[in-house]
Amino acid sequence: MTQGVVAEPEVPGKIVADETRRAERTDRIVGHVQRQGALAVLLAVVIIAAAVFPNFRSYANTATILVAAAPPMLIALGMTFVIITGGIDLSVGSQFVLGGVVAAYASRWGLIAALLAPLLICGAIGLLNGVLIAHTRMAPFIVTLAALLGARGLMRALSSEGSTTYLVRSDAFHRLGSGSFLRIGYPVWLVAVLVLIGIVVLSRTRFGHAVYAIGGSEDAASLMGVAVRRTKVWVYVMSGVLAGLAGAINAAKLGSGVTVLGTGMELDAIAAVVIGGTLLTGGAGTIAGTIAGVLLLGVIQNMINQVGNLNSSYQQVISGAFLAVVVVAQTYLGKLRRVT
Amino acid sequence: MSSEALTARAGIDMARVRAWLPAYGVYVAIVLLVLYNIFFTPYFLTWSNLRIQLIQVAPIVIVALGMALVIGTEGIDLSVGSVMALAASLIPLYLGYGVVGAILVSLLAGLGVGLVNGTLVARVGLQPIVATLALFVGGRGLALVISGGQLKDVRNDNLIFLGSGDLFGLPVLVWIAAVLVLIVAFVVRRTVFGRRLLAIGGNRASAELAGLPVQRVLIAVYVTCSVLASIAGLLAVARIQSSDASAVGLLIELSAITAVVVGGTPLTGGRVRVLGTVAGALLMQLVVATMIKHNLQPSTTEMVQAVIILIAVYVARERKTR
Amino acid sequence: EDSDTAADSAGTSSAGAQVVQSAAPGAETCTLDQFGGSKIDLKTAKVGFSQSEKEANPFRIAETQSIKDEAAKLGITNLTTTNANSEFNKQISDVEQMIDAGVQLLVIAPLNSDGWDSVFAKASAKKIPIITIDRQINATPCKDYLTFIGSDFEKQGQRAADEMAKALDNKGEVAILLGAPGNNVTTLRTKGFKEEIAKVAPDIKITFEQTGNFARKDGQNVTEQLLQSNPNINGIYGENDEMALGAEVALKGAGKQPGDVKIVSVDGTKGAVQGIVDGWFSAVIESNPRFGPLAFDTATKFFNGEPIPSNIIIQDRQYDESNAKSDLNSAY
Amino acid sequence: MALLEVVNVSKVFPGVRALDDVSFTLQPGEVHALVGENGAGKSTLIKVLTGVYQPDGGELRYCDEPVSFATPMDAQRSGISTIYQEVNLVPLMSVAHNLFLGREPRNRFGLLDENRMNREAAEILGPYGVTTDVRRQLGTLALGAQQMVALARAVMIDARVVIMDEPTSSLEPREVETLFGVIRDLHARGIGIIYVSHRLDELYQICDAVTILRDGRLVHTGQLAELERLRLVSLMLGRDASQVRKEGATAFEADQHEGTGGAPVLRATNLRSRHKLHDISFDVKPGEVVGLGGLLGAGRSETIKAVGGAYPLDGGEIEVDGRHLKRHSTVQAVKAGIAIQPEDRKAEGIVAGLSVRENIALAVLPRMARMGLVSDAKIDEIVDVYMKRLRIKASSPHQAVGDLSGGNQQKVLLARLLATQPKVLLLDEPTRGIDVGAKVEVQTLIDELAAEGLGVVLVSSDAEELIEGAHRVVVLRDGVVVGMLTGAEVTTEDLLATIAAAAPEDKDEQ
Ligand SMILES: Nc1ncnc2c1ncn2[C@@H]1O[C@H](COP(=O)(O)OP(=O)(O)OP(=O)(O)O)[C@@H](O)[C@H]1O
Ligand SMILES: Nc1ncnc2c1ncn2[C@@H]1O[C@H](COP(=O)(O)OP(=O)(O)OP(=O)(O)O)[C@@H](O)[C@H]1O
Ligand SMILES: [Mg+2]
Ligand SMILES: [Mg+2]
Repeated sequence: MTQGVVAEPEVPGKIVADETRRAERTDRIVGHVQRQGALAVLLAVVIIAAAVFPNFRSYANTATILVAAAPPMLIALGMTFVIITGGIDLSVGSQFVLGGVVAAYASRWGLIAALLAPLLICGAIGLLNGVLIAHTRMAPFIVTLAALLGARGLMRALSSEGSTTYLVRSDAFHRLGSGSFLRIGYPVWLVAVLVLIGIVVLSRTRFGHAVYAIGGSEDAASLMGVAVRRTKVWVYVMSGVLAGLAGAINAAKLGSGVTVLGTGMELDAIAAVVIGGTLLTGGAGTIAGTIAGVLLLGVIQNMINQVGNLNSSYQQVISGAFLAVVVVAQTYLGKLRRVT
Repeated sequence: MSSEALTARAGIDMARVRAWLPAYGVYVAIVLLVLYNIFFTPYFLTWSNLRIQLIQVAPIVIVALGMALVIGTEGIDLSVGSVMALAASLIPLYLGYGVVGAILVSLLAGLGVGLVNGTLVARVGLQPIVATLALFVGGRGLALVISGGQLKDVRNDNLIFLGSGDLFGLPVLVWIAAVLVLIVAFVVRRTVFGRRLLAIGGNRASAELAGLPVQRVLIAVYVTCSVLASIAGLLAVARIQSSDASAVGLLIELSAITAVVVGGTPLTGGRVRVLGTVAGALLMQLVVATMIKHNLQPSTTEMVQAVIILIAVYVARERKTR
Repeated sequence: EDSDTAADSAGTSSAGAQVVQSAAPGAETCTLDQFGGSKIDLKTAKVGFSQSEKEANPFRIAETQSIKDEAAKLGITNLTTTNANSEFNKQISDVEQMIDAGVQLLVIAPLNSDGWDSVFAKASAKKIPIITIDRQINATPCKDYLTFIGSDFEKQGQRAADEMAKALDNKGEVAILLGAPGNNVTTLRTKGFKEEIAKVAPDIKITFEQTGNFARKDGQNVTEQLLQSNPNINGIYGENDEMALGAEVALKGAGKQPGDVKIVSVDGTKGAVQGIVDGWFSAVIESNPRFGPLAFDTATKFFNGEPIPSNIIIQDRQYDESNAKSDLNSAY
Repeated sequence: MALLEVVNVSKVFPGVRALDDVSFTLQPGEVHALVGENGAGKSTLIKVLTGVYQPDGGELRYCDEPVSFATPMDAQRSGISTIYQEVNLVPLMSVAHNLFLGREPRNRFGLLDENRMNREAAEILGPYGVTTDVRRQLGTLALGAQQMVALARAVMIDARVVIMDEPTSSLEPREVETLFGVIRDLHARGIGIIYVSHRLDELYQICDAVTILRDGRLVHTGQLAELERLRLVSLMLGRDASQVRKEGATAFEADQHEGTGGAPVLRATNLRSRHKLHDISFDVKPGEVVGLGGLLGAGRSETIKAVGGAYPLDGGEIEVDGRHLKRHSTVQAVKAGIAIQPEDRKAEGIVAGLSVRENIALAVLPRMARMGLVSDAKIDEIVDVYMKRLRIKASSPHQAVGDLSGGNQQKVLLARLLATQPKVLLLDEPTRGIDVGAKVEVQTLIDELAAEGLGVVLVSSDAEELIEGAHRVVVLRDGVVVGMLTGAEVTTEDLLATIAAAAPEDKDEQ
């Protein structure tokens, strides 16, 4: 690596000495708080829930929350990558259902087929999304909105307008969804592994940094030689594949390719990612935050159920209010950082 | 004439078509679809059929108008469907005080939601999609709480007239939508508010430095959007002659956004095409109507819609020289 | 002015209580011993009820209310209810969470017939009896779940077909307003109707089938389109009352008179029965949502050691010109 | 042997022929100046050279081989490295990540070696005078430092050609020296350099050859030493040498160093903002141009924005014409008669998607309207006035501002400020990145406006501009007023002395 051996400037002083070290330190501390904001809120909510609802504390309940959070977690993982590039993927909910139906159908040919088929089909939809977005510069919102319709149509076409529910025929595949290790379901372990890989990819590979750079400034990234299009295409493929996988795991757990699923899942995933501190405008965000976001939504739901007897309408009102409070809190933490 | 001149002229024509398509592609698509229907759909070319299509598209157009304004500021409003439900749920409660009273109350509800959305976006600084997501979830819940979760029949003749009456040979609903379209088009083109809205969508930082009341304009835009949605909500009640908080406006945010974008308004803000939005809504309505008339399965309808959205947006996309 | 609210009559009045069809002799039964559970006292027991869809239409309102009312009547203090808001995955985790929280009896109104494997695994480990109401679950009774209480949806479709055939004198063109796609109710009510029509009135042609998503608004929209493209339609079969009521509004809007197009629908809500009185509807097949008494009665018997049939099919009434006026109050 | 060559290249944008049959040759080890007015096509030529744009005609040759670059990456891989006109880095990423983006050091598992990257980044940046924590977000650095990072990044790779599009427009004199050190070193190693700048002094200091573009056409190419300054300017502007009297220096009237009397039109007292501004006070009298001097990062932009209501204050007072501003907001400031021209034209100034007309009328819409309804006639009137007065070159008032050249964008922005009929003008780097001709016009305009009785606050990194343009200069350092030059003190020597006197040691603890 050549680093032009350069003449020392005449005055070897600091050119960028504009801020005191103290200011930098506060900056970093507040930055930490902000980045961990979702985690902090999650902890607070968990502590409150554990104090108020005795049932909440049980190992079984925790395991149930985690298993239920597994598919949303996979979807939100892909969504995190997409949103960091400054994009959005509305098609994940449909792809999730499609993935489940395809997996259940393909399970007649065994475990491998049941896993591969949804990944391939949803990967292909992701590829289509990515190519359209990266190469024709159509807005991600609208491309993936079309994909939402398309994937749902495809799912309905495959299941005679949704009326046929394919049952899972492979025991191995079924176990993947229903088995457990240390009393915690396999899906949770699988998700844990994928999340770890995701974290490494995002923070420790060139691809991950390209993702951040594109979201930070697409033009700059392209001028700096980042393969913008290729990276974008991959990000949408990943999102599709993860949504398909989430669908497959869900099908394995349920034992069938249920067709009446997935409405609104994309919005939940987006909410989780944003609560986790990722900017919808792209360029910044973490997977750890997303995990906290998904769990937060899961815990809120669990708390509402613990109350019991709550009319479904009130449940929605509370979810909405909670969402607003969490996001506003997040934003104020973020502002604190900018002003300091 | 030399062949060079010929190709030059063809080149210019292509360039012109290319510049023209994004703005008018959606109208071409409507014409094509209408032509198809005239030849292949029985009873398409009748007044009563056209009437039905206009009536059905009216609520989407009204919601899409507000959505177009919000999108013009580089925002998005997911809560419109919930606002419709909220407005709808209030109508039967206040119908006892007369139609006007009930309508006012439901418009007030829209105003309230708009204020919340606008404040979250403009003052708190939330990203629009998240700010409105909260009311998307909670708003419908609130509507259900208000209505006790029940569908209520509405038997008020004045209100029903709004939904199914005629005025000078056109449905009242269509008149209302048309008037709102004209007002919004006028506001965008001719008023200080409209120009400011576009500037904020184009570059918020510079609008702020130029001394524009950015927060006030943004709040006003979200309020307008919500109030338009509540108008759509109360018209929906008038039309189905019952108030059903669980069904009114379900998924309309996606239809509205689709109409706006298919109509050529970019999601990046700074531009609003009002007539394009109307055309976009009409196009999607015709697509669905065509599918229903030919008795096609929902799966087919959905896939065809997807393809049409993609084509429309592909044609209308911003082309940068490169 | 509003119509009177449904809540007055829902569940509370004894009018319209569910009646069990006489079981076929030799049908399968299940006892506490067979199931392997232990006897508990319902009054002090923890009971969970999982509702599938929002309480936003008369059927769901009456159903949840009936469960709550009956529990209150029996003095069951420890009832937990959840609502999945039509999200299947949420219903699964709702039920799993109730199991974790230690419920001893589960009443479930399932959103979907398949996909309950993980719930059964959890419930059977703890020997928690599950009573599914209104929709059947595809699994083994007395093992995965205790029993099913509900209507025969296919039969409802058949009865609607019979009524339609009667109303049309066995000939004409009929449109179906389908329920939400992918829903078993939709599938069965469609199947029953089509097969029966083909059998009893082959001259009736089904020329149009579009989904109205069980919603009044969609029923209206679709019917409006239908009236434009198929002006010769003679009958409309609504797979629930809501869509049929939407169709009624559409017919009025198109300037039709009551009886020009015959409407037959399934559910038995007040609005639809009123429709018969007004002459727009020809017949309404009931689908009775008042599951509370029967469900808890079954549970009591079960814990007392009595044999429980594995399929408890209720008798659905039907409304037509002859009884609409008099029975209007027993509609929900 | 030529290193890089373009032969008869053309590039057409809708409505503009940005490059018309331009040829250009770069020799190894040559520093080649590329000059021309705003909109002459310099940036476009560079973008054609580096694969951002595909030429509509002509040929590109690299090391005597015909080439075509599909993307900037292709060009980079072949050894053509570029610093684009606008700092093109990713503000949200760390300094080190920006430096290494796309070529990060990896460990044996193929994962990024963050520690090594940070260490190397610090080493590489040292010689450029950037001594900040390399883990800091790039966006929090001053523009000059960002430019240095971009420079370091461009030189880091094994480049054979380095292209710099106005690298010094946001640099301090000291930083410019550092840059020249780097250029001389590259020159010695036989690397070809294309250097775009509007600052003629710099060109004569370090460039060997020169190519002049005008309106997308090549007007001259040759050795720079053989070309007198006056001749160069006249070629650039396409005007007679006799017409071009002033050489490089500013267009300000030189003898204006005595202050004007009267009550201050703007008075800022004890402006405070955490970490940035500490008790800043100054005033401006009608007809006076007050300069804000200081190094990059001294807080000049913040001061200006704070006065304009666009930067949060923890304390302090602002008075316009003796009237105290009650609420601290841009709306109030504009109402009171303050107009602010931000430093970053693209991000905070123009609304690129709107037309020239809309941009000019933007801040005064209520005055152009009756009962909320805009009157096009009234708008056309003022647009016409200001387009003429500022000599804005646009194909029509309806052209999108984003398609204009930098100088004209700046003029549109000034027109918008003037349309509000302000009492005080706050100008942050008003001549940054605009060509000699436009610069002269803008400077003359500032003089005229002051003469008309406006109070002007002028921020400029160009010492000459500050000295000649301002009646008084307030010198800032680290957000503190460290000196005030008035009357005869307003000289370059005094300015530098004041800046230097406030050495860092003097005031470490606040
Ligand atoms: N993407 C584009 N679309 C349309 N016109 C453009 C585009 N880029 C540049 N132009 C036009 O091409 C001409 C040349 O622009 P260019 O940016 O090359 O000028 P320049 O010499 O770099 O000017 P400056 O000194 O202001 O940077 C200008 O008239 C400009 O308006
Ligand atoms: N957009 C920004 N976001 C965060 N910090 C900023 C931003 N702009 C400037 N700063 C910080 O504020 C400090 C002062 O800014 P700036 O360099 O603009 O001051 P200045 O004295 O006006 O210099 P100049 O105008 O000559 O560039 C810089 O060191 C930088 O760290
Ligand atoms: Mg340039
Ligand atoms: Mg500055």
